Parts: sequence; structure tokens; C-alpha cells
Amino acid sequence: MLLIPCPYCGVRPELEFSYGGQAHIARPQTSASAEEWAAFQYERVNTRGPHAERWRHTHGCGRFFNVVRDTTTDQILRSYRSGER
Amino acid sequence: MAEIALRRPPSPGAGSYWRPLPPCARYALRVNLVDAAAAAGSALPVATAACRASVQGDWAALWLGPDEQLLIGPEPAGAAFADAVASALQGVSHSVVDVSHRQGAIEITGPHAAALVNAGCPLDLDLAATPAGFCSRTVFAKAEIVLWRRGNEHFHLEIWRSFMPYLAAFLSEVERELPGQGGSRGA
Amino acid sequence: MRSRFSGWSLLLGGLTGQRGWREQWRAATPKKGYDALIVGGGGHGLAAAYYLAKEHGIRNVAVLEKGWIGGGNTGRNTTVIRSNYLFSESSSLYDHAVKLWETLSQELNYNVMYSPRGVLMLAHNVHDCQVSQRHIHANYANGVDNEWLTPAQAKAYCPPLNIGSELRYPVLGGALQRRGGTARHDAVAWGYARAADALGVDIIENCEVTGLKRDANGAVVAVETNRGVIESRRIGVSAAGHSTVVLQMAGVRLPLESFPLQALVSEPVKPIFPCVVMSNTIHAYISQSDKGELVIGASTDAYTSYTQRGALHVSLHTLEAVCELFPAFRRMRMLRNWGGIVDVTPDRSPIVAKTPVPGLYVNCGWGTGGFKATPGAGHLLAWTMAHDAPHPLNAAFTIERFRDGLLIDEAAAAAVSH
Amino acid sequence: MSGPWRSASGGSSIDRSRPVRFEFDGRPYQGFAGDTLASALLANGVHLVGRSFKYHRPRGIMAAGPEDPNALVTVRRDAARYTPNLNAAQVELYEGLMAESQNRWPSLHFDVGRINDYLSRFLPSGFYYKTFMWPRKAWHGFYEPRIRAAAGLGRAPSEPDPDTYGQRFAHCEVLVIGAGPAGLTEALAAARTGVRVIVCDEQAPPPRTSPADSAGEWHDIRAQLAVMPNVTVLARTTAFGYMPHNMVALTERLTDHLSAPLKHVPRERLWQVRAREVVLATGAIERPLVFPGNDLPGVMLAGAARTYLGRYGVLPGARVAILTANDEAYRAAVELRAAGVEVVALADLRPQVMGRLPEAARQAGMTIRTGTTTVGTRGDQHVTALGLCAIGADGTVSGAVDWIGCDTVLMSGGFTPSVHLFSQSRGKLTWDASLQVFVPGAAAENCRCVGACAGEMGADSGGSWLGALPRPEGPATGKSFVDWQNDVTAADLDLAVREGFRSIEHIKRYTTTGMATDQGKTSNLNALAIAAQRLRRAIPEVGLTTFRMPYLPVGFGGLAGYARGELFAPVRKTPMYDWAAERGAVFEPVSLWQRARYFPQPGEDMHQAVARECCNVRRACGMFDASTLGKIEVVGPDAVEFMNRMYVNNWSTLAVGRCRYGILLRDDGFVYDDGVVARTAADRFHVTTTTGGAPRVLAMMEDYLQTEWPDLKVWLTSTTEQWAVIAVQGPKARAVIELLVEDVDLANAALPHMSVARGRVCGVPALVFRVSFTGELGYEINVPADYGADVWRAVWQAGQAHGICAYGTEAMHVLRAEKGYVIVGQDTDGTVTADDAGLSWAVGKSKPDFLGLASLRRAALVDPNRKQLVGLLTSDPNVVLEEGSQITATASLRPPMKVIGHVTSSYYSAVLGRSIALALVSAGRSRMGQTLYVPTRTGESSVTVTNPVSYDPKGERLNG
Ligand SMILES: Cc1cc2nc3c(=O)[nH]c(=O)nc-3n(C[C@H](O)[C@H](O)[C@H](O)COP(=O)(O)OP(=O)(O)OC[C@H]3O[C@@H](n4cnc5c(N)ncnc54)[C@H](O)[C@@H]3O)c2cc1C
Ligand SMILES: NC(=O)c1ccc[n+]([C@@H]2O[C@H](COP(=O)([O-])OP(=O)(O)OC[C@H]3O[C@@H](n4cnc5c(N)ncnc54)[C@H](O)[C@@H]3O)[C@@H](O)[C@H]2O)c1
Ligand SMILES: Cc1cc2nc3c(=O)[nH]c(=O)nc-3n(C[C@H](O)[C@H](O)[C@H](O)COP(=O)(O)O)c2cc1C
Ligand SMILES: [Zn+2]
Repeated sequence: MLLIPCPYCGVRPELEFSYGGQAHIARPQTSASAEEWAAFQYERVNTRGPHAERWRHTHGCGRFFNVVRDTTTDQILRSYRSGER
Repeated sequence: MAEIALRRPPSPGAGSYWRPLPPCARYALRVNLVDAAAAAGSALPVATAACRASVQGDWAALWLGPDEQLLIGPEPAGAAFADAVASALQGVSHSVVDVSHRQGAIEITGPHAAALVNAGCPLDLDLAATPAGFCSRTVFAKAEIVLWRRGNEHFHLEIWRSFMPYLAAFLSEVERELPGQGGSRGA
Repeated sequence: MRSRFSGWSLLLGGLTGQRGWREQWRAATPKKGYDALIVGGGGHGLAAAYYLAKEHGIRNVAVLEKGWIGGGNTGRNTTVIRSNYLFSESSSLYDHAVKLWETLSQELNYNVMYSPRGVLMLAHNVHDCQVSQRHIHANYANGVDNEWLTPAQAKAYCPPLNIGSELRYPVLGGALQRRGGTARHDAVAWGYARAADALGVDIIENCEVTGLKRDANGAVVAVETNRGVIESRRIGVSAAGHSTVVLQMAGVRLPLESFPLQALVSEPVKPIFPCVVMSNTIHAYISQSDKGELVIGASTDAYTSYTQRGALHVSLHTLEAVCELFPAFRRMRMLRNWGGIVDVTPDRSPIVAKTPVPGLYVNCGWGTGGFKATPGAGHLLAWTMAHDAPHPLNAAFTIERFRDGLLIDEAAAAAVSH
Repeated sequence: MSGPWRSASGGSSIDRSRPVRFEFDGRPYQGFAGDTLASALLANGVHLVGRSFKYHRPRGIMAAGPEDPNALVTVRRDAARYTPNLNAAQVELYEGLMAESQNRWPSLHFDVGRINDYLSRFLPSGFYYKTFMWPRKAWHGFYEPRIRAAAGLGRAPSEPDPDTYGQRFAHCEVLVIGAGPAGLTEALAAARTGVRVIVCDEQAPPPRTSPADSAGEWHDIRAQLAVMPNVTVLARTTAFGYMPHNMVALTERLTDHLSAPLKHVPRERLWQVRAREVVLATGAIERPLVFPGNDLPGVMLAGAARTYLGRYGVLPGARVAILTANDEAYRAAVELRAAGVEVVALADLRPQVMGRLPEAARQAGMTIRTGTTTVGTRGDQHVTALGLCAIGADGTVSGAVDWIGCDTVLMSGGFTPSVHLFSQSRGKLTWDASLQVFVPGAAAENCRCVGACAGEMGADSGGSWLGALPRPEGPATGKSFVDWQNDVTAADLDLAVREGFRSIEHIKRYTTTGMATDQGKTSNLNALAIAAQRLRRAIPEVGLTTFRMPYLPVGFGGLAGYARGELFAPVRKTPMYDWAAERGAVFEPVSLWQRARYFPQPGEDMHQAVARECCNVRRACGMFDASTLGKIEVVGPDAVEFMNRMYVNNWSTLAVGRCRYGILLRDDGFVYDDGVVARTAADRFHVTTTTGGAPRVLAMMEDYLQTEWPDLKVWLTSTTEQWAVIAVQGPKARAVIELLVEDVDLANAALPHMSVARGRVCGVPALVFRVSFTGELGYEINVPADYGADVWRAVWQAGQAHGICAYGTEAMHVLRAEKGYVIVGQDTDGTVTADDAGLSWAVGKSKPDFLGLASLRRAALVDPNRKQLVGLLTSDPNVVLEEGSQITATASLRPPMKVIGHVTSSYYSAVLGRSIALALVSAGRSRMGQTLYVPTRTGESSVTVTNPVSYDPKGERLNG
């Protein structure tokens, strides 16, 4: 069970969170091509190493935020609010 | 004309260290705290510090998120209070939703209060991490709760009404292990 | 030099101090180039190499494995084999594999212990029953066996099962595929390796692919590895959890994410559990190995990871379910718990296909359920590489199906994994 | 009271004044309070305790701790409390303990399975991969059942476990694992700084004192720790798993050592401890030596003999031969001799031995044979002799064998640090060439190793031997065991290497070394050394296999904890549950909820009850508990815009006070959820979702709101449990509720179909919806949940005059199917678009965007051959199709057949007097009137494709 630093509440146990997948994927315009929509919906970097990802403090403050986690160690390098980089 | 309906909250029983609290009024207040402060200043009875409750008179405001407060108070005055909040927030986008019946509360007290909570809740209940006044949504075994620490040995748990019997059964089971309950020792 | 395995050779070995056995596969060193390369020495990759040599006459083949063969998911799965999938594309694909399983020990001259002891998938609510029935009917139409058992029949088939009505999720029945079962995971890898090696395939361990080289037309020409550059114009990637990492080397993005999936075994005990039981609703599956351990699988963790370990609470959840269904097992003990890295597609169906890069083929996305497909997946990857075109059985399992909306969504249709 | 195998005095943990009776294999014995089963058996001269896994060789007690690979027993308290595979050295004795040996038939002393030992030359590692392949079906039919019956150790319990199990989450600044000298020292130091300290040790208190200490000092520290408020000391508590982010899982055994389980005390408790720092003081494990016949009962680790003597006052034998490569064994020699045991030989593999301990042995008059090895042991079920011979200066072994008669052989190959937990945490191990062991290197978590675990073996300790002992050339005289429990010998490791298994991971799996219940605690390093030698590679180059959780086997029950029965998963009940239960309702689980499925009257089965309920609704009226539907309050100035982006519908045109059926797609274009949405104010929607979909719909809304459209001023609040919902449906619905409702005009004009009004019902605030999922005139009364039970009763009372019935989910399903209304999750399945389901009328075609819009253009999603929702009428009206059955265009096909669709819903409609069905059929809407076929295993039905609506197609009844 990981310890996840919520930018609003502080460090909390993983049980309070839900994983939200890769961070920083923008939803395309309706007019975007099929390829762009497919990429948005299905393609993921699936990085081996530091991975920017979303978590939601579902059983906490309810906010989505971003975390950089090393997927080879599960150590968390950084967490920051949505909209920040 | 039919009879007036009465409020019948779930009745999950009680233990030596825990008991359900009587029904009360509750509102989910959603507002950006910064906007709220700008509009209403200190007139608004909200908690400004993260994960802390603020108690003013009969009413408590529990900070649940940067844009979310749970307001708890006595039932009769509920609607008036909600109106007061709404008018204080005039002009600020916000939402007040009556959730009085959505959930109930269980209170845990006594020297084993923290042990009882930690049987199902993964939070660090050291006073340094969760002092009196701390509040947060969290989990208890397979249910979501709001945990509000009212004193060193006094916890208030808010729980959705249909999960109340589960929480009660869980606490009863854990309580049997505690000293004085025929069990070995607390933790 | 004894090469064929049999009771006689074993007897003879016994009389001569088991001295005569030779290595099951050579420790090959990479040649400059090959007619075909397989990246990933799991069961799938080794099988592909074997079938390339055996069925397509392409024998100048190497399997490149970054660690030890079979050390990926092949060596860490709960070995459930079945083919009662919902969509005809899927059930045909998996049934192709089951048919190969049935004769695999003889084909490879290696006892892979394929044991069709039946896979029973439990239903705990009305919706589960509806989903099971739909599978049973769809399987019937496709000629795949699958039958409904009442709770009493389920109990008779699997005596430790608790069918009491006091259960939080009572057993309302189950779908049984009798041809389903298990096999010995390690033997599958070693058996294919030995058989492929005998046909001339080079199995190169401790050889990690670190880059893919392409020519001016974009076609692959070689791989870079920690043991040097190895040339080939026909490269099949079968790297399971690492598929996106390898394909990224050629700029190909895949609709895949890699999640930890855990399994655990109990201490070995005398035979108590005659079949495989799966419960999707309460997240557990269980069987007993020939050595006696209860082999138990969990669901995936929430987040992507390459650590080959998962969170404790995920295993705890599975054990809760096991104890609920088999209350006598509360006094059994967990002996070992481990994790694998499973490559999951959005529709939970695999990709066995050509990639946009000429000469580059991929077999991946088997997620939590590809062990059962091992012979079939290898067979079809070999076919696709040999013909530069998919076999009809894997024609639907493309990368492009996501873009085009031609998903084969077993997950959405039934929420069934493994 | 002391038998021949108890020393005259001593035994720090036993209480000689408290005899304890126990049974082993049905025979009565006596030990003392404080004994383990192993020490008590040894005290009674019982050395044969089990049979090995594969060869069924007689096995005794080799160690005194968790590392013992041999002495596995079953302990039975009663029929249900039956626990196999327990390590006798870890079973604390209690009055009346009943233990049985395992894996033997018919008896421990005469075991037919021993035949495997005599055939063992034909059963090398992996023999099963090479044979049993013909005839093809014989593996599963013949060989496998026999192999399975032979394999396995104890028998699994067969009755439900009556014991209970507990759990705790805990936090501390320092977690010390192991309460030996090193751990206690660390714990005290940390405790004095005032921070929270947890110390655990798997042994019973007081823990074994280590060879070097003066027991008094450690007792003192223990006493100090016990009274410090910031310290928690957990005895009988094994740390078994080291998880990421410094979480360690412990299992505390609370009742297994007691003569009767205590009521209300869990048998085990799982601790999930999050520590700022973890201190690993787990000690070291003594390594056995690998030589022929090293598995005979009577062969024991030297340190174990010391423990049995010092802690339990037990003499392992009368005539002891010692073979060592480590100085610690000399302590055993000296102490045993002082206790009156004859040390018949003291042999050391090393050419020279000099330390303080050997010196002490010499001073005590013992002769040390240096440069000596063994050719093996003699004995049948107990060792009777050890054959010693010299190692020449060049390392070769030859010359005369000196057979020393003895009843005990003690061995020591040195100590292996217990780095299991460190390694689980992904800390790196480094090879210590002087100690010949792996010691902790760079840590991956905030943890430290101290004491023997860190390779600090103490000044007097020295010497190490890895791998098989040197022996004279020539045919092997016996098996040299490396992994005792899985019967893996040095020859098996040889064979694996010869067969081309080069990776240690392959060697492990081919031979199964280290895979038994002890997980190779005594064997892994020896196996590695042998393999490395055969591979001609250095040990660190070959490397260890991966350490995994758990350090020791942990009970499933303890891991599952409280989660059993009603605590396995919450059971959610609506406010009206009790009323329904009193009336004998049959419930069905829907996600966590229990919903009334039907209300049988005496003598009715489900079909009769449902038929009655359906007819009642259509004829008069019925009431239905719809409280479980998800409800979300969407509030804010941008609420309309938000709803427009989320749902396919156009919400801008929905007037306040009106409702609309909403459809939610995922961005991939497939139907995700549906429900009636009411606009209760300009900036406020009351959104309903499916019962199971409530949490995920809210989560999806929050996701889009927070991360895609943070600019929108909208707030979402779940109100699912705020409202109890009573659906009153049927031509008499208005008449039933009329008298209960205040402040709402129920007239058609004022509250038409698909509208909502605020008012009061039974005197309490209510939202009254005019909606229908039955096709009849209908209302859904929402009242705050705590009033639900009373309001329900009032409606029931009021309805009596109008012939009301209560109906359940099953009737609800039939009623809506008669109307062709879909159920998301039954008629749709995550691969179905709104158009497939016949719902394209709901889609706001002019909207610039909504979830799924872009995907709807994908070629496959506009394919005219997609499956579309249709009705099916069987040619025989009494045939009710099976849900899920498949549809073909041609009759009498044989599998595999081309399928064009499947039945999603199918019922007998009592109102229509015939069966009805909904189905998804390829290009279904273009097939109206066609005849199709539904083949099943039991026969084929022909059906006609129709419109999904089979009852009141014009919808006139809705207007009541
Ligand atoms: C815990 C668990 C339980 C499971 N249970 C079941 C089950 O019951 N039934 C079932 O059918 N399936 C199950 N599965 C899934 C199944 O194990 C896999 O789908 C299947 O084994 C995949 O086989 P593979 O040969 O494709 O992959 P793998 O065996 O993982 O082989 C891929 C190989 O590629 C190698 N590799 C990766 N990157 C490189 C590189 N750059 N260079 C060289 N080599 C590389 C890896 O080292 C690995 O050996 C389970 C999986 C897990 C983890
Ligand atoms: N332990 C030996 O066999 C040995 C050998 C040579 C020298 N010494 C000397 O004695 C000192 C040993 O002291 P020490 O404290 O390091 O070792 P120790 O063996 O005295 O103590 C280790 C303790 O850890 C406990 N333990 C081990 N794994 C555990 C787990 N997973 N969960 C819970 N408890 C667990 C054991 O029960 C034991 O009480 C050394 O510093 C050395 O000087 C010891
Ligand atoms: C079907 C199956 C059965 C297993 N049985 C055992 C077993 O009896 N004992 C054991 O120690 N490990 C057993 N393992 C687990 C392996 O030891 C090992 O943990 C697994 O292959 C993953 O590799 P790793 O732990 O080295 O990463 C089994 C694995 C599988 C897939
Ligand atoms: Zn938070």
C-alpha cells in the first residue's frame, strides 16, 4: 500500500485514492481526426521510469492531482495540483 | 390526510465504547474557499484550515476538501442555517445540498477509541498527525467514512446510512477483543 | 547422448546414474543475423520460434530473452486454461490453443502436464447468471463446450465449495468448461525451447533488446542488444509487460498499459481441490497444483508498474474471497506471493498483428489471460511473420481496431478476466 | 520428573514444576510448560517426527527455530481446528496438545512411500517432464492422480474454521523486527528519544537469548521497554512482508499456544505497520553441511543443540559427534559436555582452528580433528555412526574412513544473515567474501540492518563452509541433501546444470530447491554454492533467487481478518427493507444492495408471483422501492452546459420542473449509464443513475469536471442515500397518493408525464416525480430517507382501497420489457451505442460536443450491420427464450454456426398472455417481420422480429 502525497491533505494511504491513469492528455476537439481520438482514448506512454499520472483523493478531499512515480520502484518523486506542471 | 411520517434513522445498536448519535441536519457545501472568503469574509461559518473542523455554537463545519465543507448542526434550525449560508454566498457560485438523511454518525470514546478506529481505518491516529479537530473523509474497512477527531479519545464518524449496520457490526466485533470485554488487550 | 524423453530413457538413465542427459537447449551466442528474430523468451515467443521452424521452414531464427526464458509471466501465472470466451473471434482464438494443448506433450516430447480438470466459473447474482448463460449459448454456437451447473452440481464437482445460502455472495451456479484446466507453466517454456533448439533455433538468454534499427523506408533491419547488434528483416515482439517499451523503440505506440498482477500459493497439501474455480464477482480464482499447493490468483493492482510486485491489500482481498468460498481453507497458510507485469489493452483482447513498421510484428496485450493461449499465440505469430499477413484466426486482433471502433470487448461485455 | 533426555537442571524457558501432557501420533507424552513440541519430543527421546516430501525418508528435528525444514506436523484441537504443516520447533506445548506426523502410510515407522527412496535413481529432478506422455489421455486419467496423491505434505482441513481473526493498522517512528540483543539495544535507544517504537519478535517471550549475551541484561531491557508508554512490544509476532513505502506486515499469534482458544480473542491478528524507519534485527540462521546421509534423525545443527539444552534443558543424545566449519559449534561441544553428554568426535573442515572457542574446547580436554570431512552417516531411522576422513593438503580426500559410533551428529557450516525482509524491500545484497555470505547493501526503503542480520556475527564467531563437502571419489554412498523438505540433493543440482539449466532461477524451478514451506532458509546458499561450482562461475555472479513475502507461511484466515460473513462486504439496505422482509420478499443482490425481487404469497413460486404483480400494476397499481437508484445533485451557473457536455441529450431546452430520460456515453461512444434527469431550478439538476452505476457515474463526472472542464462552475453532490424513492405505478396511482400529497397539483395538466414538483408527502418535504418505467401512469415519491419507511407504509395503507400490491425488481423488469425500455447492463453491455439500443431520438444532434460524440463517427459505429435492439416473438407463444441464447438467420445449423445476434431479455408476459423478448440483432431494424431462429442445445425456436414495444405501443396509458 503506497503512501501518496495529496497536495491538499498531505500524505495519505493508497486505500483513500483511485488511480487516474497517465496525466496531461488533452481531450481533442470534436473535429479532430480518428487517429487523434484513438490516441486520446487508448494510447498510453506506459513509461518504464518516472511516470506522470493522475490520482484522485476519492476517499479524501475528492480532488484529482498529479504524481510523478517511478514505475520501476513505485517510489513517488513529486506530486502537484491539476493544471500545474 | 395520512399521519405525519417520523424520522427513523437506522438503529444499529451500541457498544461500550461506541454509540450512534441522534439525527441532525447536514449540508454539503461546495464552494471555492478563496471565492467564499472574498464574498462573505468571516461571516461564513466554514473551516479554512485543511482537514480541520471549525465549531461555532451548535454548528460544525468540517473541511473535506478545498471546495467542500460538511456542515452539521441541530435539526430544527437546519433550513434556516442553510438559507443563511446561501445568502452569505450571494453572488458566489456555490452549492448547498441537504444531506441530512444521507448519513448518520457514530461516536467512539474512551481509552481504546484509537484502537477501535485503527482496526479498520489506515490513518495515523497519533495526536501529532491527527490532533483533536482533525477531520477527513477516509475509509473504514470496506466503507467510506468522515472521521472527525473531537478529542484525544473521542472520534465522530459520519457514514452513509446504508453502511451504518456494517460499521456497527464491525465495531462490535472489534470491541469484543478489547480489555474488559472478555478479550485480551487493546493495541 | 539421449535426446528423446520417455519412460525407457528415464529407466536407462537411472541405471547409469542419470549421466547421459544433454542440455535441453544450447547456450547460443548471437550470430550476425537471422532470417527471423523473436524478442521475448516467454512461452509465446518460444512457441513462435518453434512453429516458424517446424511449420514454415524458417529455421535460422533466434529468440532474444533479456533474462531467463520463461521468467516473465509464463513463469508466474496461475496456469488456468479455458476457451469459453464470449465473442466468436475470441473463443475461436483460444480454442485453437486448447486444441494444441491437448497434444502438446506429445508434439514437444515434453510432459507439460496439461490437465483438463475443468474450469468452473461461479455466478453470485442474477447478472452473473445472465452473463454465464450468454457465454454458454455463445460457446455452444461456436462449438466450444461450456455448461451450466446448479449449486448442488457445482458442489459435487468441487466438494470444498461453500454453497450455503448464508454467504454474502451465495453461489447461484456456475459455468463449467470441462476441457479447461491447467498445465505446468515452466514445462511449457522449457518444452518449446528444447523442441525449437532441436530444429536449430538459437535461444539467447541474458540478451536485452535495447533498440530497433530501421532502413530508409522505415523497415526494420536489426535489433540492438546488450550483446551487440543482431540483424534481421523479420522481427516479432512478444515481450508481454514490456511490449510498449520495445515497440516504442520503433516509434510505435500501443494501446497497452502494464499492471502488476499477483498470485500466491499455499503450502502443499494432499489432494483436496479437483478443478479450477473462478469467481469474478468476488475476485478470486483457485486450483491445486500437482505438487499440492493451492494456486490462487488475484486481480490487478490499480496502477501501472514494472516492479513485479503488487499491494498487500489486493492479495488480502483475494484471500477474503477464498476463505468465504472455502471456509475450511482459513487454516491453510500462504507460502509465497509474487507478481507479474501484465499488458492490458482497453478491450482486454490481445493484439497479434503486423505493425505499421514493415517487418515488425507484435504479439501482446494478453493481459491477465494469455498463458492459456501460449501454443495458439505462438502458432499465429509465426504464421503472421511467415506470410506477412495474419491468419484468419488473428485477423481481427489488430492495433487499428481501436481507432476503427472494432473492439473485441470481452471485458465490457462480461467483465470476465483470466 | 526429568526423563533421561532432560539435563539435571537448567532450561531458561521451561517451568519444571508444571508438567504438560500431550500426544504425538496417538501416544501420550509429557513435557513442561515452556517447551515447544520439538523440545518436548526430544526430551522424550522421540527423534523420528516426519517423512520427507518425495522419498518419504525418515526425518527428525534439525533446527530449533523457523528454519527447520523437517519437523512438520499437523496439530488438531478438534475436528474443525486442524492445522497441517506446522513446524514442531514453533509449536508451543499446551496441555492436551495433539500432534500427528504427516506424509506417511500406514505409519510413521513403516511407510510404504519409502519405496520412492529405493526407486529414487529413476526419479531424479524433473523426471515427470520426461515421461507419462503416452498414451495421450493417460496423464490426466492415470498418472496425474497418482502423482498428486503422493505429493503434498499434510492434509488440508476439511471443516469450516470456527476461529476468528483480527486486524490493526499501526504507525510508528521506529519498527524493530527481532528482539534479540541487537534489536533490544536498538529499541531501547529509539524508545529513549520518546518516539513511538514497535518491537516484534516471532518467539514467545522471553525471546531466546543469543549465544553471546548475559541473559540478565536483556531481561532488564525488556522490562524497561514493557513499561514505556511509547513502546509496543509484540511477542509471537512474525514480520512476514516488507511492502513499498515502509509498510511492514506482521502476524501476531494470540491463542495457538493456549490449551483452549479464548472466546472473543482472535486466533491471529494482522498488523499493517507504517514506520518512518525500520530496523531489521532478524539475526542469522545456521547453515547445515551437505554430506551423504545428512538427513537422518539425530543429525542436527550445532546451534539448535545448544538451544535445546540451554533453553529447554534437553539433551539431543548421549554420544555426540560434531562436524563444523565454524567456531560457534565449539560452544555446543563445551556446553553439552558440561551437561554430561559424551562428545565422541570434534571434527573441523578447516585445516587450522585457532579462535577463543576452539581453544576453550581444547582446554576442556577435547581433541579437534582439523582438516576433516565426512563420507556420510550410518543408521536406519536414526544416526548410529559418522564416517570421518582427512582432507589432504591439496584439498583431495582419500585414505581411511574412521567410523565413529554416535547417536547424534551436530553440524555447522556457519551463519547466513536473515536478509529476507531486507531483500523483500528491494534492498541490494552484497557478497561478503570473508564471511562467505550475502549481507545487506544499499537499502531501498528507510531501513537499517543491525546485529547478525547485518553480518555482525560477533568476535568469537568465524569460519564458513558453502556447498557440498569434499568426499573421496567413487560412487555416492548416499544422498547429500541440500533442501531437506523438497528432497533436493547435490546430485539433483548437478543434473540440472548438466541439462542446461544455467540460471539459478531455472535451477530452482527444475529441482524445486528452496520452494518448500521453509523457502530455503537453510538450503539456498548451499544450493547456490553447488550450482556456482558446477557452472564454474563465482557465487555473486550466479546470484540468489528472489526473496518474496511471506518470510514464514501465514494463515489465510489471519490475512482475511474480519472480512467474513456479514463483514465480508457491506450489505446495503433501503429504509423499506424491513417492511419487505416482514412480508416475505425474496431479495436479490445488486452491487452491494439487497433489492426485493418479488413478494411471493403463500404457495406462489417466482413466476406466479411476478405474473400477479405485473397484472396488478397494469390493472390497478403497484408500489416499488426505487431507493437504490443513484442520485446526483448537479448545481451551479454552468449546470446546463455541464450536462450538455456529459449526456447525449440537449438540456438547454428542458424547462424547470420537467424531466428527461438521459443517456451517458463513454468517450468511446458506447452507452455507459442512463436515468431520468429532472431540472429542479435553473441552475440545478437532479440526476438519477442505475443502481450499480451510481459511484462510477459520479466519479466520471468529477473526472471530466475537474480535469477537462475546470472552467465550468458546477458542483456535484451524491444524494443517493438522502432520498427514499417510492414508485407508485398503475392506473390507480394518482388515486392512491392523492390524499398523502400536499402542495403539489397532481392533475395531468399541472404535473404531466416527465415532470417534477416539490411539495409535502405525509407532512414531510418531498420531490414528486411524474415518471414511469412501466408504461402506466406513475409517480416516484422522493422523501428524505429516514422518513421512507413511514411514507411507504402510508402509501401502502392508502393503496389498500385501490388494490395496490408491492412489486419487486423482477416484475419491474417484465413491465419495462413489455414497453421495450432497455436496462443498461442487460440489453446493453458496453459494446452498444445509443443508436443500437434504439435511443438515437434522445441524442441532441445539434450539440457541438458531448462525451462519445467524436467516436460515433467511427466506421464500425455507423455500420448498418451493427446489432440493433428489436423485439422477438416466438412462434409458440408459450416458449420463453433463454436469455443469452444466440440467433441465426437460417434454421437447423450445427455448431459452429454463424450467429447474428442474441436475446438480451426474455419473459413470459402474463398481461399479453405470451412470451416476449428483446434482442440485439445484426441490422435488426431492417428485419422487421423476418423469421429468425434461436438454436440451443435442447432445441430450436423460430421467432419473428418485431418492434421492441409490445404493450401499449402508442403510449396512451402513460397519460393516465
Ligand atoms: C499472476 C498472474 C496470473 C496469471 N494467470 C493466468 C492464468 O491463470 N491463465 C492465463 O491464461 N494467463 C494468466 N496470466 C497471463 C499470462 O501469464 C500471460 O499472458 C502469458 O504468460 C504471456 O506469455 P508471454 O510469453 O507473452 O509473456 P512472458 O512470459 O512475460 O514473456 C515475455 C518475455 O519477454 C522478455 N522481454 C521483455 N522485454 C525484453 C527486451 N527488451 N529484450 C528481450 N526480452 C525482453 C521478458 O523478460 C519475458 O521473458 C497470468 C499472469 C500473471 C502475472
Ligand atoms: N544469531 C546467531 O545465530 C548468532 C551467531 C553468531 C553470533 N551471534 C551474536 O549475537 C548477536 C545476534 O544478535 P541478533 O539480535 O542480531 O540476532 P538474534 O538471533 O539474537 O535475534 C534475532 C531475533 O529476531 C527474531 N526474528 C527473526 N526474524 C523475524 C521476523 N521476520 N519477525 C519477527 N521476529 C523475527 C528472532 O526470533 C530472534 O529473536 C550478533 O550481533 C552476534 O554478535 C549470533
Ligand atoms: C503455478 C505456480 C506454482 C508455484 N508453486 C510454488 C511453490 O510450491 N513454492 C514456491 O516457493 N514457489 C512457487 N511458485 C512461485 C515461484 O517460486 C516464483 O515466486 C514465481 O515463479 C515468480 O518468480 P519470482 O518470485 O522469482 O519473481 C509457483 C509459481 C507458479 C506460477
Ligand atoms: Zn486530499
